[in-house]
Amino acid sequence: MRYSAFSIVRNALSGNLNWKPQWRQPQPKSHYDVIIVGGGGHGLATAYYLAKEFGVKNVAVLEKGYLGSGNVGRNTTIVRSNYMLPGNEPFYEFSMKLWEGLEQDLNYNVMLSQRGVIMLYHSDGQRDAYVRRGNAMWMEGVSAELIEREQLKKMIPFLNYDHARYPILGGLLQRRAGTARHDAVAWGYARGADQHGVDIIEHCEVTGIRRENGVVTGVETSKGFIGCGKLALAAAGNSSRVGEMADLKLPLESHVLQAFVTEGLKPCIDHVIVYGGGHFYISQSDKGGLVFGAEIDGYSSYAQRGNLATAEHVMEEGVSMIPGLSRVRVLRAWGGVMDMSMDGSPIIDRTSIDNLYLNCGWCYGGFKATPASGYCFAHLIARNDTHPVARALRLDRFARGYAVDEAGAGPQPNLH
Amino acid sequence: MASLITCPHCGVRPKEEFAIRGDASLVRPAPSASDEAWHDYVYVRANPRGRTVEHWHHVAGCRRFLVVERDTVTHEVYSVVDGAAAAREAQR
Amino acid sequence: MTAYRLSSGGLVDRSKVLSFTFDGRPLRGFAGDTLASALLANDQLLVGRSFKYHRPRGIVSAGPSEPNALVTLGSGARSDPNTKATVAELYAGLTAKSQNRWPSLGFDVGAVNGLLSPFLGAGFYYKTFMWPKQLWEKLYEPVIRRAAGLGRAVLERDPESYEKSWAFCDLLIVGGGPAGLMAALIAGRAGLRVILADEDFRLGGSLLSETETVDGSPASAFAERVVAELQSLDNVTLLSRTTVFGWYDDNVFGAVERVQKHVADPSAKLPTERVWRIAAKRALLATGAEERPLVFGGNDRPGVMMAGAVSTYAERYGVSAGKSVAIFTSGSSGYRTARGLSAKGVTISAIVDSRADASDAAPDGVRVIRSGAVVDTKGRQRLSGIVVERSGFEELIGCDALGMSGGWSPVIHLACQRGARPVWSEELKAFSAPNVGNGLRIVGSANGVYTLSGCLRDGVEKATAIATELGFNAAAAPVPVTETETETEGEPSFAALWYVPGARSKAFVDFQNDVHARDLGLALREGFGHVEHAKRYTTSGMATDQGKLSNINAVGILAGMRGVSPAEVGTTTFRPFYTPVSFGALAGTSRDGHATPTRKSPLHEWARKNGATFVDSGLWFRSAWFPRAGEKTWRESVDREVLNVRANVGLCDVSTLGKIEVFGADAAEFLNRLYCNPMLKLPVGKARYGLMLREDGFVFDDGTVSRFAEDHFFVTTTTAMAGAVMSHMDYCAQVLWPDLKVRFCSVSDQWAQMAIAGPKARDVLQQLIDEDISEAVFPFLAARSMVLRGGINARLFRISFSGELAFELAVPAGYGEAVAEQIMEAGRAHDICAYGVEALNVLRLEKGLLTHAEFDGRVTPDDAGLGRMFSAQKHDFIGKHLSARYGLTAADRMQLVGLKPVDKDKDMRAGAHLLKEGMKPSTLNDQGWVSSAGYSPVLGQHIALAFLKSGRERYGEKIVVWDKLRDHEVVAEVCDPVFVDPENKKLKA
Amino acid sequence: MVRDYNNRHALDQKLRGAPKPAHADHLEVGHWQAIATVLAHVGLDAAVERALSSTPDLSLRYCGPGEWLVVSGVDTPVGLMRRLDMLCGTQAHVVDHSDGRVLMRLSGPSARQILAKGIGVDLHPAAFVLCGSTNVLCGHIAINLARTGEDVFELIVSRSFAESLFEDLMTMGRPFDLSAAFSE
Repeated sequence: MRYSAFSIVRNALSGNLNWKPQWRQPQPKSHYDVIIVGGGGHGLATAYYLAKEFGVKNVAVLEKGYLGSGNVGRNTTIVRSNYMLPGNEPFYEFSMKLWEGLEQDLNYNVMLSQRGVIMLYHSDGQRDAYVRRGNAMWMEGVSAELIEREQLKKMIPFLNYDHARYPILGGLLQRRAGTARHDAVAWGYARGADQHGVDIIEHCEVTGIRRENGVVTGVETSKGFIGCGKLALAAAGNSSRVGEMADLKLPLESHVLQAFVTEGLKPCIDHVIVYGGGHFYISQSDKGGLVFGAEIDGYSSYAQRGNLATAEHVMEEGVSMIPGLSRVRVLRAWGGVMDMSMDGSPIIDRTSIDNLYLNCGWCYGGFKATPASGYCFAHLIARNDTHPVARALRLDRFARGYAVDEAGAGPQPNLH
Repeated sequence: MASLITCPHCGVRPKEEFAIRGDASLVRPAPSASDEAWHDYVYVRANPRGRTVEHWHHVAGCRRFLVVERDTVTHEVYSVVDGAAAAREAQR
Repeated sequence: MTAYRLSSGGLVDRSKVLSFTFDGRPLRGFAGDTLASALLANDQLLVGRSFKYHRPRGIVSAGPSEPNALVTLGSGARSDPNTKATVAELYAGLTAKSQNRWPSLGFDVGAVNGLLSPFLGAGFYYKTFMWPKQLWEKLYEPVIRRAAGLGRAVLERDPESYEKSWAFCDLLIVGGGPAGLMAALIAGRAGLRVILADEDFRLGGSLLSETETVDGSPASAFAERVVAELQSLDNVTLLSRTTVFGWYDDNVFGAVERVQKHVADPSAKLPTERVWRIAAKRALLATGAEERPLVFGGNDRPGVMMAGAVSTYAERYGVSAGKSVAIFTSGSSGYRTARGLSAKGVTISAIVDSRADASDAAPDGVRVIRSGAVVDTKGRQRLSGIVVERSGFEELIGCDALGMSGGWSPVIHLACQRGARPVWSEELKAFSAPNVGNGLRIVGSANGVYTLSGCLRDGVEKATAIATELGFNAAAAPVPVTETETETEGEPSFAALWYVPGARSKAFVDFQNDVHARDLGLALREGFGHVEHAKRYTTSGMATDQGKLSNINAVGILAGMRGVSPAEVGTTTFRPFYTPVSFGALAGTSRDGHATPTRKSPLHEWARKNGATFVDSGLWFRSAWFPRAGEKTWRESVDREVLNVRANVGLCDVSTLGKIEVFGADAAEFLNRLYCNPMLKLPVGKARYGLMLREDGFVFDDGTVSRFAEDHFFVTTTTAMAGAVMSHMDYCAQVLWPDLKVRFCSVSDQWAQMAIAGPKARDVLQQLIDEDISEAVFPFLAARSMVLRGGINARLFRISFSGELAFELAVPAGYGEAVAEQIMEAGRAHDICAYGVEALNVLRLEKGLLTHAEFDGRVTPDDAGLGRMFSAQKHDFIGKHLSARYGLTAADRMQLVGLKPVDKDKDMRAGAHLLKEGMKPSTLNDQGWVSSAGYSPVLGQHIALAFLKSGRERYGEKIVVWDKLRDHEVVAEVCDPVFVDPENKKLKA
Repeated sequence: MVRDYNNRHALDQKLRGAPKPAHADHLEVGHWQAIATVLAHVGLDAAVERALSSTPDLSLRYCGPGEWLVVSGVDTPVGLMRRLDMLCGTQAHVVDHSDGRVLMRLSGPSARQILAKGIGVDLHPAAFVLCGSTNVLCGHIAINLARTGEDVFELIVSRSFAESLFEDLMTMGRPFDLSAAFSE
């Protein structure tokens, strides 16, 4: 069923009783050309592009929980392409362009809201680093603006200009960046993939990877064995566990990142604002809640919940940046399990096993990457060839000495 | 664990007194070890779901690296021992 | 008038009248009222508008689960939007405003959404607003966005203060109702350190609205007696107005105390809120149970309330919700409300009981309609009657309030915040708490014990068990006696009724977010039948009340539609915060200038007296430059300082560098493994530049290493990395090489350190020192302890970060200021000047010396032109092995170069990228980037350090310095990064 | 040119001026004291501790395994170094910290309540005993805390953080009218 204003009116007149499920609930077939492990944003996007762009339609997505139950449903919904390193920027800009056409492509309103992401700087050194980044963006043809203090005051008057511990001197703005409605991204890709014939199988946990003669032949699941020609892993947060089933040793640690939402408020924060005196970032959703977060809790964890010390620290940074947040009440905190990689950048690659493909290591940046990750992963699976914008994101980059270390923090995952 | 750690030298302490370094099961290879051994040491992590050992540095306390044995799902802490003692044992 | 204050009764102080306003209307209440009870007493039934359809809404509950009665308290910078009137304690002068309405609460234009509701079903926005594409940004989204939210945040600076505190106890009791109070009493008497926290301003919980007597006195008087005894115990801390919002690992609880939210004239000494972090050996969850609303047509009309809330307003606040109150119940609780009201002379128009047969006693003369259902309500902005259906017949019953009761759910939120899922209990027809171990136990009605006597008993028993477990001696205590109720008879029974069939109008599940039963049907139809999907698709349970009232009904309805048990549907995840907590409370005092600590150099006062402008450098303040009269820009000052250092001499505070003493027989070996350059053979009395790598081969930090004795070294780090280097050394010494005999400690704070640089540095310094410090005796890289004239112990180093003849002098921190003053005096004849980090930066830039602007974590020693320091001969050091990887040694790596603009008048700025002349900008064509740039007053032009692909082979090449971000493009010549005195003649003078 | 050099206290700016009367809860800042760090040679922790604790007018503050701060109210910095060298110079490394550390003494009936606002350690006398000492975090600042009386605590902080800690303590003590002064 195609969605439109007319379909809404037509259905309303018939009591909204004729809407159909947005995706089917099929029983698994005995064999698929491609099985994707992980029914989150990346897995679903991969399935969608495989079917739509690369003509691979005999595809199943296996999800151990409900669809979208991983990080696609628990993030701060930020979409941006303001990276510095040449290994990253083309990839994220490719993603940004896909975002910009996603609603029409999917016939699903993911509520992309290009309200601009601004990253504040508080010292000359930080400004220089942002200038370097802004120019790297321009090199890739991505527009960026350096907003100086006086202009910033007019744009965002409620920042802590007068009493901040670290003076707010300006910011680097990407106007095309913004937010999207996270759940809708999962649902839209699911519906799109489903319409192209992809089987999305929820509550189907992969418990083993069967190999014969060094080649993957299928997966053991809670719903029995399912054969496949190619197996693609997109289970961020649990990549190490799924990889272990095929004896893959991965450069990952799982960490918990907390995010928060306040009570609903009338519109008051227009941009996505990122604090340079810490890691705090905040935006306001279309429902009115202020959505924010900061750094990971710091220890490796598979629990989707965070600790109070980190939460308090997040609030300290928030009030330091915007004093007027002080009386705003925080409604809910949640935790997502991140694949923190050793250089802070993701991995999209083949593996040492011929028909096993890997998509992992998204750190906290997975949501914005969803379209490009799906597209590039589908490209790799279908053609056995790395997409040009994902060339720097190979698994062997650590052994070869080509880490893509945006933070310059070195091989300690919790520093990225 | 996420809230309190019992430091063998200082007693029960809040999380914010510590900096977490990561996997404590790794042993630094000999200088002559293979490229692969070095790669695995620096870049590969077992990342277990369940019981793990992790280095917590008591930066605001005794400044000792502690080996915290804990569960990555329940966050239960099983033991906390001094890192140097553990390292000597591992090297043996 | 419908709702009104009863002529007597209640726990309000009728002698203390409090004036307040609602939407500007002056009203009066009593001390002991909540805003909600006072509004009801003033017959203000309509208090807000719902989120989506802007429907008129009234007070539903008498506590923190309130979905409707949200108001903005206060004004200006003291506004608190979305405050629940049901928990807001009334005080004199309180001002409340209704929300989400325009132009007024009575007439709200947004209510037109209600007419469009067939088109605005769950998730409608995902299906439309996509064409034409441009209109989403320009029209659709702005409209949706304008409709967002309820209250308005002013985002002004908060004039009030907040704080945090730790607390430790043997037993934390969450909730001061019958079970909690009894538990506190038993544990307190046994000598446990007890903390009792309750969100109400008055301890007692349900005892405060109880009609039963306890030990012969009214329940509220009993509560008062217990509280008085608890107050007399030193080992018991009572925290009223304190909500425990989260349960964290290791039995740590977060709680927020509203210290002064209820005070008309707050004291400046006290915080407005305080967050407690409570580490408890044991905890008891005594949070009670929540009554469930019934989902029937028109159930959101003002005047429809929870039956228990109707009781509470009558018993505790002396307010009747109406003149003629009807009850709709699926169990015995509704009868209890009816009996209580009736005893106070309130007319009960009917009891509608969904059950066919029940033995509950109705008050005399009250009509009971069994197997009945309310299917619609009448009235506009307040209830005037209900439509009751029974066996196919409809009847209109007049009433001005309706108490609804759909049974009870234990409040188990906290017990489920750490991953354990609630367990469906067929017996309780509710989700009950999972077993989460001994740390947190559930007591009273939170434990499914619904009688007063049962709760008292449960409190006594659990506290006794905990006391025994912890080794205390709990004296056997009798359970207080209740008058009429016995444990079995008083047990409320109810039928689970998730949805009342036959609704004639919208039957709301989530009041605040306007989710009605049909939305859940639509969600299921579209494949969103999983409880998490249904929540996310319909937004049920996502409002400010987090579905405290609605979630259970949503689960029940989904279960009914799917034909499964609620156990199979399960709940959504319980997460902090139990009720919303302000940013301010969680941030405490760490805000503004106190967001992080500040560090001050021992020379701070000296710099200040010399007119320094300070700049942040991590936690430190550093002197940036020292403006003199007549200098209009910072550049003028910095140029002067630089030229003066090159021509004469200057003094710069470098105390912020990290300083570490390293001792031990293996100290040399330790440092040799730590740095990539050799340290073993550093002679005593000498300093050496040291470069530290990370294990992945990239530069970590640099600094100097000086040897004072065979087994005693002194190491400096950069200011930025001082902490990280110290931690790295701890790691290496303890974890990597635990058998090395080495000990070290930071002495960063012990020494004031100053650089004295310039051709006349020695002449100045020699005046303070008896020992000969001539080139012959104290050459470049000499490092020794010595005593200043006047007896000050000092350390002197012949090191330079400027390329000039330079010393670094360290003295005990307290003497720093005096010594600096002395040097300035001694240097006056030599035209000494103070210089700051800006001049320091230009001086090092001219010499091609590096800072963390260059060492950005992705640079190898060779990239930085320091390849000679990488000692491949050494057996082992941190970073050696992985430095050999292809990517770290490839010929096309970016290498440090200098840049000079071809047109000498042009400037260059850090952050610019590099392009070959004539090449189009693209990521592929990117040749590098400028790490540092500035004006060299010595050369009279701008210079820069940059990283350029294969840069060292490209000296002489012209390159475009491309700063598109600032629309700035300059052609520069690539050159050696040392711009001044490349032969180091001045350094060794 | 021979000089008498003044030693400036880190809190000179904060506490200079006429002393105000001490309230019930009072923060007293030691104007001068000698403080040294003692680092026992590997394996000699116990021997060094024995040597140090046998000396009556030295106060020993535990920092970590084999590491203590030694406080003396009677020695000059140089004198303390000399004394410690004699006492345990062959078994430990001794580092002068007299200028690098600031000592503050918080006393009064609310001392525990004040400290609980910054310190995540149970300060109940049964848990943090008299004469106990340890490194802890106070707010965002690492300090050494010692209990020298039922309601008396001594805080030793790095010099550069002293102003910040002082301001924090005064804020924490505001509800109790905490006063502050240099000791006599």
